[in-house]
Formats: sequence, structure tokens, C-alpha cells
Amino acid sequence: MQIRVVFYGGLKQDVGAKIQTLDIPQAGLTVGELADVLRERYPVLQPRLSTVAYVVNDEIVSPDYVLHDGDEAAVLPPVSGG
Amino acid sequence: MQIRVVFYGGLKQDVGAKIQTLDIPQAGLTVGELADVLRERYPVLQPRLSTVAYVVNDEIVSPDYVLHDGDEAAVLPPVSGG
Amino acid sequence: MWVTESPLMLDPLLRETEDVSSGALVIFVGTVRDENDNRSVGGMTYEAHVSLAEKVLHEIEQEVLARFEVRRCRIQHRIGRLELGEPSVQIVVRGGHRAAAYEASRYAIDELKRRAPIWKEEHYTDGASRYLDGTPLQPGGDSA
Amino acid sequence: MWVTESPLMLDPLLRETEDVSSGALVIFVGTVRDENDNRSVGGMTYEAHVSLAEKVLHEIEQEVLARFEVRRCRIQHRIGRLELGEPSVQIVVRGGHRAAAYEASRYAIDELKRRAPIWKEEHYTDGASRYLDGTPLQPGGDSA
Repeated sequence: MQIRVVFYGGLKQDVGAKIQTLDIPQAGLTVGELADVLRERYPVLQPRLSTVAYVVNDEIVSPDYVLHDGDEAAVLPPVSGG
Repeated sequence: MQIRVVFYGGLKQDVGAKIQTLDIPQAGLTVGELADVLRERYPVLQPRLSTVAYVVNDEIVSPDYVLHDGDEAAVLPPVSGG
Repeated sequence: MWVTESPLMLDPLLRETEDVSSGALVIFVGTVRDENDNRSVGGMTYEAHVSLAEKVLHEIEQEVLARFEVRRCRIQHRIGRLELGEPSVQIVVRGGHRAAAYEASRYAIDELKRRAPIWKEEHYTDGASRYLDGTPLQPGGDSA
Repeated sequence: MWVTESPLMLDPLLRETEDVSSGALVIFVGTVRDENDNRSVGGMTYEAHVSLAEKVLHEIEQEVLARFEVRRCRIQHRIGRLELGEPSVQIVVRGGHRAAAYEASRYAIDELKRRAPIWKEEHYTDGASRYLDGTPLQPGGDSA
């Protein structure tokens, strides 16, 4: 299945792109498992993944949230608005 | 000698005029003595004189400040700006 | 200019205080509201001892700059007859960071209410008018 | 509208929140300053997760109205490239009295900084740029 991953803030510089489409060889993937995939594919993100939040459909989701084919997951580093 | 007395806020309604010129039969008058004069001439002010401030030349003055002929003394009730 | 009979305008005061070294801008505006002490208010008349009020508001601005980590402070008070919703006072504070700017703004309006020789007469919708009770002035300004 | 690429304008927000039952108006504006951490700043780029940021700012407005004795609250944040002095955020609070209006305004900006999915990239006058460290987002919004 495919998951669209959108990187915000400094993360998109680390990854080198704001949007990446990941091909996942299974039918469902928890957000916790997505973090493992990201850690593997983008080692540069390793030190930052402990402080990111994952957002699906404008909700911050927990590690056990299950992503399905075609879902979009946003990866949000610590915020600095204002 | 003459002292110009200017009443502010609700005091001018009590006195019936914003400015009154007082003829004083002596050459110098302390602000404390002015208060006595006002108490006598305007009995309606009696309950309010304990909370007023006296201003001469844009300074709040104490009861022992001496007024001279031609001076102007402003009588200021409690303030309510803002 | 600290005391004026003309309607208060925010834009000129914002331009006057522009400062690229300030990241926080806190503005306080007091406006005439339609009710006080459960009485329906239709307008307000403000009177000032103008020359002393200008001096006091200028002093408060200087104190704000001395006591708080802020870079700009301007205070203006309207006098005369005001309709509902019109601004009676406006205070602009700019500084590097927001905590000090908020504190400085509160200090300015609290001191103004305590020290500025200004009086308000409320006009009620039933036709009556009344000078509000206030705070007795103390000698000595900020040391009081 | 809570998040916009257009320059923030105060007047429309003041008109939108007009209220004759409010006597106190507190405005907070954050502006781009020329220095941070002793580095000379030439501008700033703000990025947002726009749809979530709009939701969060709207939620904060609702919380402000529920938690404080105020009658109006509007929050707007700019995104895109900003020059020195330009406003990045503006918060308007109106209420009957000033104490609650100040507290509500501070709550709004503090919560925005903690919860709004917005990031700033500082551009330094030496040509370098840097995303600032920030506050990790917590699940659950205002209960966090």
C-alpha cells in the first residue's frame, strides 16, 4: 500500500523533500511502525523522531493509530509559531 | 489679594461654576487656609474637601504651600480616568 | 501629545513607535461601554486638568521605559464628549519580548487610573448624568 | 480566517470584534525583530500545517471565551516570507474589564506558541538560515 508522508519545518530539509510517498509491503501500518520505517529510510531523522507529532486528518494521532492505503500522515517537529 | 480657584469634576457642579475668584483680606494664604475659606463659602463642599488635591503650577501642593496675589489654585476631586 | 479633544487614532501611534528591535507589541484601549453598575449608559464626558495630565502621562511613559524591559511606550487620553464604543485611552508598548510588554502595559493603565487628573461623567440613557467616584490624588507621583 | 499568506491588518479585526458592551480592548501583535540569540536577523519565513493550525487557533479562541470574562477573541497568524517589523501574529481580545482581557490575551499567545503547528525559519543578514528549536506538540490540545 502507499502512504503519503508530509514533512514540516526543519524535517523537510533533513529529508530533502516536503512530500514522500512510501510503498509499504503490508495492508495496515500503525503510526508507531511508520516511525520505524522513517528511522530506517532517513537515518538523518533519527535524533529528531522522539519529539515529532504525527497528524492524520487534522488530528494528532497516537502510535497505535492504523494507517491505510492512500492515507496521508504529516510529521510535525516541535513548533515555533508566534 | 485675589486667588483664582478652579474646580474640576463633580466639584464644579457643587459650586455652580468652574472658576471662582476669591478676595482674601490678607497678603499670603496657605493652601490649608484656602481649604478653610472654601469650607466656609461653599458648605456643599464640606464632605468632599477631605479627598481633594490642590494643584498650583502643575504641581500637587501640600497644606503649608503659600499662595500669593494672582495665583491660581486648582481643586481636584478623586480621579476616574481611563 | 498626551491629552486631546480629537478622536484617538491607533495608526499614527503605531507608526510613531515603530521599532524593528521590538518583537512584541501590546496595545490597551479603553472604550465607552453601554452599561455600568447595572445602569444603561449612552455616552461619557471626560474632563482633565490638561497641563498636569500631560505631565503625568509623560512621567508614566518614562517610568515604564525605566522599570520594564521595553523600548517604546506611548499613552494618549481623550477628553470631551464620547459616544458608545469610542476609545477614551490608548496605550502602546513595544519591547523585545512579550512578558515585559504585557506587564508594562498593565502598569501604565493602572498608574494612569491612579494618578492622571482626569474625570468621567457618565450619561445614562434615562437622561441622568453622574460623575463617578474615583481615587484621591496623592502628592509625589510615582513615589506615592 | 486564522492563517493567511496576506499581510495582517489590524483594522478589519477591530471592526469584526466591535462591541459596545466591552470597555477593555487588549491587542497583542508579534513582529519580526532584527536580532535573535545575538545574531542579526533580516527576515523570517513562517510555515504552517494550515488546516490543523486553523483548527487549533479557532479552538484557542473558544477556550478564551469560555475561561475568561471576555466577550470577543480573534487570533490570526501570517505565513510565508516576512520582512523586519512585519506582524506575524495578531490577537484581539475585548471584554468588560481590563484584568480579564489582559489575562485572556496572554493565555491566547502562550497557548498558540505551545499548540499551533507553525514553524519559523530565521534568515540572518550573513545569508544563513535556521529553523528554530521549538515546543514538541502534545496530543489532546488544551488538556495537555
